[in-house]
Amino acid sequence: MPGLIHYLTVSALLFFIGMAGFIARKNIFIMFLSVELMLNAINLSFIAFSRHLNQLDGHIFVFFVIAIAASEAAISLALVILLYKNRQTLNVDDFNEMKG
Amino acid sequence: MDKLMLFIPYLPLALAILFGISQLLMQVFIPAQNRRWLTYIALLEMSALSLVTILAYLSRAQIKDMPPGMQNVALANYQFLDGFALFFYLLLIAASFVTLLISAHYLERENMPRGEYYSLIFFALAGMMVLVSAQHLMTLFIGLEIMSMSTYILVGYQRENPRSNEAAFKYFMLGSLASALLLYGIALTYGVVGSLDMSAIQSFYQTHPIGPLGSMGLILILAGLGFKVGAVPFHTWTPDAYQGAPMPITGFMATAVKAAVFALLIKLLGEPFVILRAYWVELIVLLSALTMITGNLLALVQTNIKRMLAYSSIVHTGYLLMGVSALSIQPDSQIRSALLYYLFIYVISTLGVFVALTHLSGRGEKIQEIEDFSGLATDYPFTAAALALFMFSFIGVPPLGGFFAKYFLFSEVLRLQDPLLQGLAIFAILNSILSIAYYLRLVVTIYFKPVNAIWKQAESRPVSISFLLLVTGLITIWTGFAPFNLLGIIPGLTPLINWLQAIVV
Amino acid sequence: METSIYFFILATLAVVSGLITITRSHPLSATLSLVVTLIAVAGLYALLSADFLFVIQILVYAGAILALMVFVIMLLNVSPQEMPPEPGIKTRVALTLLFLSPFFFLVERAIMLQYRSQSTDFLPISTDFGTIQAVGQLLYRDYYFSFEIISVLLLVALVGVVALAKRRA
Amino acid sequence: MHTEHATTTLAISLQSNWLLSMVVLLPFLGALLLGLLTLSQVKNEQGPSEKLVGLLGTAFPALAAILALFLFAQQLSQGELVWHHTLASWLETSRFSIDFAFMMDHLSGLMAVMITFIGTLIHIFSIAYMHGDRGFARYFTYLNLFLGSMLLLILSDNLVGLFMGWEGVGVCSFLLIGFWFDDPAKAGAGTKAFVVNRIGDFGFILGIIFLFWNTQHFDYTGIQSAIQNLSPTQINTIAFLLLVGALGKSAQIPLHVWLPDAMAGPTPVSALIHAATMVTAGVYLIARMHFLYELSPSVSMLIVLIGSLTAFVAATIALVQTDIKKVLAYSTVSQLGYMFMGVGAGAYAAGIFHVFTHAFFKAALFLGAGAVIHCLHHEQSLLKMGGLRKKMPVTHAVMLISCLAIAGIPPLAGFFSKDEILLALWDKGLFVFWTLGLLTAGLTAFYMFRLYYLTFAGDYRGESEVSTEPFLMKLPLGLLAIGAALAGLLGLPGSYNWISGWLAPAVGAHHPTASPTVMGGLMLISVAFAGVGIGIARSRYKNFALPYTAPTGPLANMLQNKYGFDLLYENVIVEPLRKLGRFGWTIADRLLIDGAITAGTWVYRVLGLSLKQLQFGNLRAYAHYLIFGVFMLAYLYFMRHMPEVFRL
Amino acid sequence: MNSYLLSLLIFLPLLTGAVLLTLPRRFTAFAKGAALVIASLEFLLSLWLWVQVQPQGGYQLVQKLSWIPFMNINYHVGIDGISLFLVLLTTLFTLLALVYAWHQIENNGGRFFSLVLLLEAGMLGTVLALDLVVFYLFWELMLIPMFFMIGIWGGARRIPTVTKFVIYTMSGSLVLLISILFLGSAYHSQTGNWSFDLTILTQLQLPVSPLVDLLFFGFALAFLIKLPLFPLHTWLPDTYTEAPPVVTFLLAGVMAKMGVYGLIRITIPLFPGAMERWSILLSTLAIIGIVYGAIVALGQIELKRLIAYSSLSHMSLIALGVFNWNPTSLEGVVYHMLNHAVATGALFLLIGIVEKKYGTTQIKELGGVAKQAPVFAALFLLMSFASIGVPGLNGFVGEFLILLGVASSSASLAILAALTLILSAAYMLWLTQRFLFGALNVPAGRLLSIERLQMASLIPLCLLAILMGLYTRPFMQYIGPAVQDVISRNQTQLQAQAEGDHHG
Repeated sequence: MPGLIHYLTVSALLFFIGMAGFIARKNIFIMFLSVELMLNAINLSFIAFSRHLNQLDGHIFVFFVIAIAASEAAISLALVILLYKNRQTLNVDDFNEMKG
Repeated sequence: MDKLMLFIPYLPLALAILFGISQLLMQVFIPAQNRRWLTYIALLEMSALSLVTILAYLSRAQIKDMPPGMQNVALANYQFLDGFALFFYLLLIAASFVTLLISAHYLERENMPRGEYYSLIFFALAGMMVLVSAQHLMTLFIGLEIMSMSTYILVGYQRENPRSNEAAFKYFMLGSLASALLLYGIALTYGVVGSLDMSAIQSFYQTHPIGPLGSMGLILILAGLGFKVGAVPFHTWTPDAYQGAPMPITGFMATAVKAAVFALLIKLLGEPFVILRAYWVELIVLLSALTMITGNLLALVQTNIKRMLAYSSIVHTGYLLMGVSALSIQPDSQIRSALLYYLFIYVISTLGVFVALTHLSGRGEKIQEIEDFSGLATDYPFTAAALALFMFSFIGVPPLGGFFAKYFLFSEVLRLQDPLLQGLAIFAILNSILSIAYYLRLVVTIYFKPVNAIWKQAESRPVSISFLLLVTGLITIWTGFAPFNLLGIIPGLTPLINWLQAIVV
Repeated sequence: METSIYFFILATLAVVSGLITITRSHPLSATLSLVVTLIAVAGLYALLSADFLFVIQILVYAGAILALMVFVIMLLNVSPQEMPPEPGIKTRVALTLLFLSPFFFLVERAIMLQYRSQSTDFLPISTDFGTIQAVGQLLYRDYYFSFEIISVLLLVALVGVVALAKRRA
Repeated sequence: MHTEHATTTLAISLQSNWLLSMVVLLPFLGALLLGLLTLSQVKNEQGPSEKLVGLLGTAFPALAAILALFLFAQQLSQGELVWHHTLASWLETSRFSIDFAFMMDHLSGLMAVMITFIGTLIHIFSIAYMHGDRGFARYFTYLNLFLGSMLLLILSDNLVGLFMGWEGVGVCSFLLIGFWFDDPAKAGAGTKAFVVNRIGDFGFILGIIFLFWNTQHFDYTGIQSAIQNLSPTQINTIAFLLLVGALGKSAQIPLHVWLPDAMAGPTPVSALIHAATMVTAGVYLIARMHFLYELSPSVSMLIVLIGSLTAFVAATIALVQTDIKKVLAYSTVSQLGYMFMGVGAGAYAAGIFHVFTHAFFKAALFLGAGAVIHCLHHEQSLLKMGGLRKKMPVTHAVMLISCLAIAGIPPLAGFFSKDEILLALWDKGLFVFWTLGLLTAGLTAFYMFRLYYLTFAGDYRGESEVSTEPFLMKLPLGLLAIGAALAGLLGLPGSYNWISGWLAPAVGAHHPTASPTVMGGLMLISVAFAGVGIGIARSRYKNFALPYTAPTGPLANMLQNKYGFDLLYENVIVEPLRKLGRFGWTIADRLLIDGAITAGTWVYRVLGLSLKQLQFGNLRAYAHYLIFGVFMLAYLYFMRHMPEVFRL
Repeated sequence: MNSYLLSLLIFLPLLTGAVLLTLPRRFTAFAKGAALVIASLEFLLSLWLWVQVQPQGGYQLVQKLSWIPFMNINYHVGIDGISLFLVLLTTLFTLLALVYAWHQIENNGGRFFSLVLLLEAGMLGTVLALDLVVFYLFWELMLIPMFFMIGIWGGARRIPTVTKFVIYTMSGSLVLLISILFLGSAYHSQTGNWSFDLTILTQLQLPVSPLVDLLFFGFALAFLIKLPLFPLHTWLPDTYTEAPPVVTFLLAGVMAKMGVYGLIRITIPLFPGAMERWSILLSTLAIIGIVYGAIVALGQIELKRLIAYSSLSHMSLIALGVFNWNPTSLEGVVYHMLNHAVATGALFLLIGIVEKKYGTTQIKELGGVAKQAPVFAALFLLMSFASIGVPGLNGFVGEFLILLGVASSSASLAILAALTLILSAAYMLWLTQRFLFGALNVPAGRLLSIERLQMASLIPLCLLAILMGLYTRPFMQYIGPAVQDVISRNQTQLQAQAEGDHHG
């Protein structure tokens, strides 16, 4: 029987895959997707804990996190449109006008 | 009637949201040539908000009189009863008010739309209120997100300005990453404790040791919040976002946002996690030390005033973190009031600086290099004096507020007689010595260097700017001469509150 | 036993498609493989008796949010030439994963140690665990406040999108 | 009988002891008045009227002289009388207090009379000498100030007062040497004099300070009563430190270098300050502190050694000088050496006696030289003089008497006092030094008569017209010549020695043990030496004619170079110090201290700049930092609190 | 028993200065006049204070008001025989500075005058404060007007100079601040209460530990920088050279004394034990300062820099007196502070005239000034003599007492310190030789003359130099008992500490 540890491990794996995507990729879009991946990993943890603790609060949290993820997605998409319109690029490395 | 009373603690928050929506609606319904009214209404609303906040605070006695069951309902997940919250509410409202006022000037100059801007400030304020008052980590996280989202958008509000885009983008992306880390920390904490209620966490850790998973949760939460306050090494977004954001928003981030997150940090480490002090104190000390020194080193080599102020705000974060590291269970500890006092002075002085800069930077914020401010004092004596005053306050020259802010903070930190904190305090003082260099450089540039030609075509100073400079300046001086104890309540307001109470009851 | 197999399949699916997500050069294929991950995770939710969230995950997340993303990608219509040149994506991702592995290891060890002395097998639960009814009850009783303010967050997102992307007069 | 005597003394001192303070104050008052006068007329090209200034400037010293004489006369008639007056409190601290208090015993009485008397004469002389100078009033201000300081030095009843006078005369000396300050060399001579004196004062003040901490007293009586309790080391140290002071003021080797240069001042100043009074202060100090030196034979020996060396060395240098004042200057140094030999040998009275006689004949010599210079319109070179006997008969007579006196020809003043000193050396068995003294006496006779013949004999070798000396010059010259001739009679050898008896209460009695035969023999020898010296001078310079060929050879070179003292000091001490000051600070301040600070700020900047490189604007980099930061935090945390996480 | 006299003295210039500062430029004449009136009032007030204060030990005219109750910080001021003369010095010098600056400062004089008043308030507060926080407050208040005065009215290299000056001084101040807090927290841990009152903290028993020694240096650093002690002195020559002469006059005359005062009033009473342990090191540094300053002064080719280094030498002598800490040396120190102020201050004022009239202060471009300006030369010479300690002038009294005091604790130190006699004479007289004497050599067409107002500011100093050299009683009768009192309290504490250690 898979127990809490297994779920948490999967969750951690997904989290770090998301993190890796975030820092390894130059494509803004894929960075957004990586954040979504991380949030999902966290959700999995919440639900696993919820099952482990036998209380539903975790589910509520996941519910909230999905809402937060949705609004983040909205903003991020708006930003992508804005950036692409202004700069015609999706390469994160191109955004380095300000530094120091 | 009684049931209505239940609503009272939420009143400021509800109104903030309502006012935000009202601005949105008015944006639609008020014709373009009358949009100036939006500003007046927004200011009026902000003033009303502060009044309501005070009134709500005053009626706390009634809530306390209610039967326990109802009280629980009234206070679930949310606490707005103590002076701590009142202080932050008023401080945040004040910061928002100032931001609004200078934004009005700024938006007009830069020819930017008002409606969404004002409503986003209100929403950000609402988020901060949640942040300050939340009793539940999830609520808190939502508040944090509301605040952050609003700020991201405000940073990128100058859509045509590539810097503004870039700033918003960087801030947002890193913010999402940090939010994810923070949320992971919250999740782990939930798994260990079984609840995200702060009192539950507190009582859990009073009886249980912190396990490895709980530790990881704590670390991730600290890192997430460290990002929001701009602690090194999570500070990297700060200078870029500060530089790219519209000037009033830079001020808003440096003051309100920072204060709100510190409120949260003080609350988290002071209440639910205070029992784990031995575990987190070293981390905070490390962050604090790193933050101070890095901020200082980088502030020195800046030529752009916004970036310099960004790093300066990082340095102040370091000092504040030092204060946070002294949070303890000692009953007579006044570290909270010292922290609050420091935040208060810092916010007021910083606001003053940004008021002046908003005015001086000129159309399109063309004037951003420190050297551009050469000889400002000759033609703008008042603004120059105010800027010098704030710089001296940052350095900690008495009798300005900044001095006593440092004084109380350091004295409380030292009082614990903890060698680690003593060492940190010494390190902090050495850092403030380093910081003299760049604060002084601005004053020297303003006063002693030959006059820059741009100041000759002097633009008249709006009344609002003069008023705000005067007020912030006077507060900075006043707090130096008559520093007050902020524990529990703002004692400076005590007589006023007593009087109001007499009227209300 | 059955659960174990499902778990194994779903977990593998989630991780693999997650890896695929972050190694695709075109956002569209990445998004599609993310959908796979999300569905796999939804499956894991189901294994954990989170019925309501299983539905939400598929409907809202995999359905709505990602559909929106695909929509935006199509809208921008970025040609592959305009994509950032990223030679050797896989190598870089692999190296990054290697770079992150100590951190992962730390988290993993923390999890292991935390549950070293206690059983992590799931205990039986009541039948209504995770149902819409149970979740809804809790949501409106204990978390009504959070539920209220999350609407503000969505409103902010809405305003934000307007402020950032709307055409200005 | 004794009680009665004491009562009368007391009565008299109660009545008129304030006059003692007046002696000191009068010249100061004069200086103040003249000073204000000078300042008030500073805009006036002519300055204040010479008559008024001359009158005022001379009146105060004269009055002081009369008062001093009056008090001294009382002493003469009263025997044991010691005048004492406390003028005012100067410094009261929690541990001690120091007063402006004056004491006139036999020693200081004699000195005071001599100083005021000679001082007045020189004032008179100066009226004529300084006639027409722009700084006439300023000159008299300084001169009065000097006299006041000198009297303060002599009459103070404590060492601090003495020191104040001591430094005061130093300042006046500085001002007067550099009186004609337009000439950089003259201004430089003043500086040199003061600084070299300060080296002496350095020792002196330390001596005073150590003496105070060991005896708790500044006043002579107090010190004398407590001196017995000191250890020999303490005594020797203090005696040595005070000696350093005396060496500076009295221009003894190695601090003698300033005096020849001091001749840059007006000649009457050289007469008064650098011959008759100030430079003898060192001798006075040692005589005053005789009770200390009596306890310190080794330092006393040192004094004799230094004195005899100085006497001999200076006399040899004087042999080759061609400037009339330089000859006299080296002669002064040499004579001061004699005085040191005397006090070093324990013959304090003899030392003071020589001070006394020397004051007369040397003042007469200097004033005579001054008259010559004046009449030759500031020509000082001996080579351009000659044949003045007829043109300046009075000066010639005075100079002749004085030269004979200094050469030690009986019965003139110098003979007796010098003889006393030589006798004391003989008496002590210091034959080496006695020989040196004797040689010096011969040399003195030689160079003095060289001067005499070059000035007065032969034909006039100068170009300018020779004017005659005015009356105001002749008067003091005459009076001093009388002194030079007769002052020696106060100290006839053997039991007729009045001055020795007179000074005994103040400096202790010293009775030579040598038999009259020996004394007679010694006198004969010294007169013979003097005679030989005069004879050689006469043979060589009686009919001197140009051109003058300077003596050559290593010895002469050494003498021309004054044994290289000046060169040595200049090259080994002064220049290196200046160079050090000039460049040392750039190394210490700029390079080391500021350099360290600058390096610090540089490190600070470089660190900042390198951190700035890390902040290069790239989002992914920022994300890396963030994650790495979290990881490090976690790592440190677990290492510290839960290391078991790392154990597999 | 509260007396408002001292507060009046402090706050009168503070408030008027602040108000005058805000006046627009067209009120310049009014501001200058008002400042002068206030400064005169202050001086009269301080003269009255001289009458009021009794010649005895302990603080008088004390005022104590609660200021920040929860930290137990009180507004606590008082005066004794030591601070009395620093008050007099401050008020007199402020007045003289304003008189002197009347025509000297041409650009924006109103601001300058108000800043001088603020500076006066800062200095008076520093001298009179008996609470460490109040002290610190005024200590820093001194710096700000100074900063602006040098920065705005200073010479060509004023910006780097003023930056150096402020960073030096503020570094010391901040270290002082943390030390005050450390001490306060030590007191808190011993008693459970806060206190920053000097009179209370001096009774605190501190153990013998490296930490306490560190704290001692923390308390000393700010003062040693202000003093300055070698090797913390490098700000001094630059600042003295670049600042306008009247500011240098205040800086060298009064502000430098605050460092000495801080040591006497605060550092040593708080840490008598540590002072004893470290006096050798500090004395050595002072000796180096004496000799080094003098030798470097000898090599200077610029007037102000020369006097600046001479000031270093003199201040080091004063510091030596402090470090040797006995009644005689301390009396000498207090007296010599006044002497040094008078002499060095007057010299800087005189050099200010040179700078203004000749437009140069390079020694090689000047010479034979006495020929052209005899009165100037007389004053310069008088002050030079005062500065090198010629008896009959004030400098001697202090130097003598300090040497005397130092000798009572260490003969070798006294011998080294007495070198100042020789060296000071050397550099000062060599200066006069080159500058005043010799052939006339001044910039063509320039004439040196002292204006009436400048003369008015110089005359009192000259009179003081002579008066203080001859008639010491009006000063000494106050200084003596105060010094006795300070020393005896120190002694008591040392004994208590020794007993404490014995028992421990």
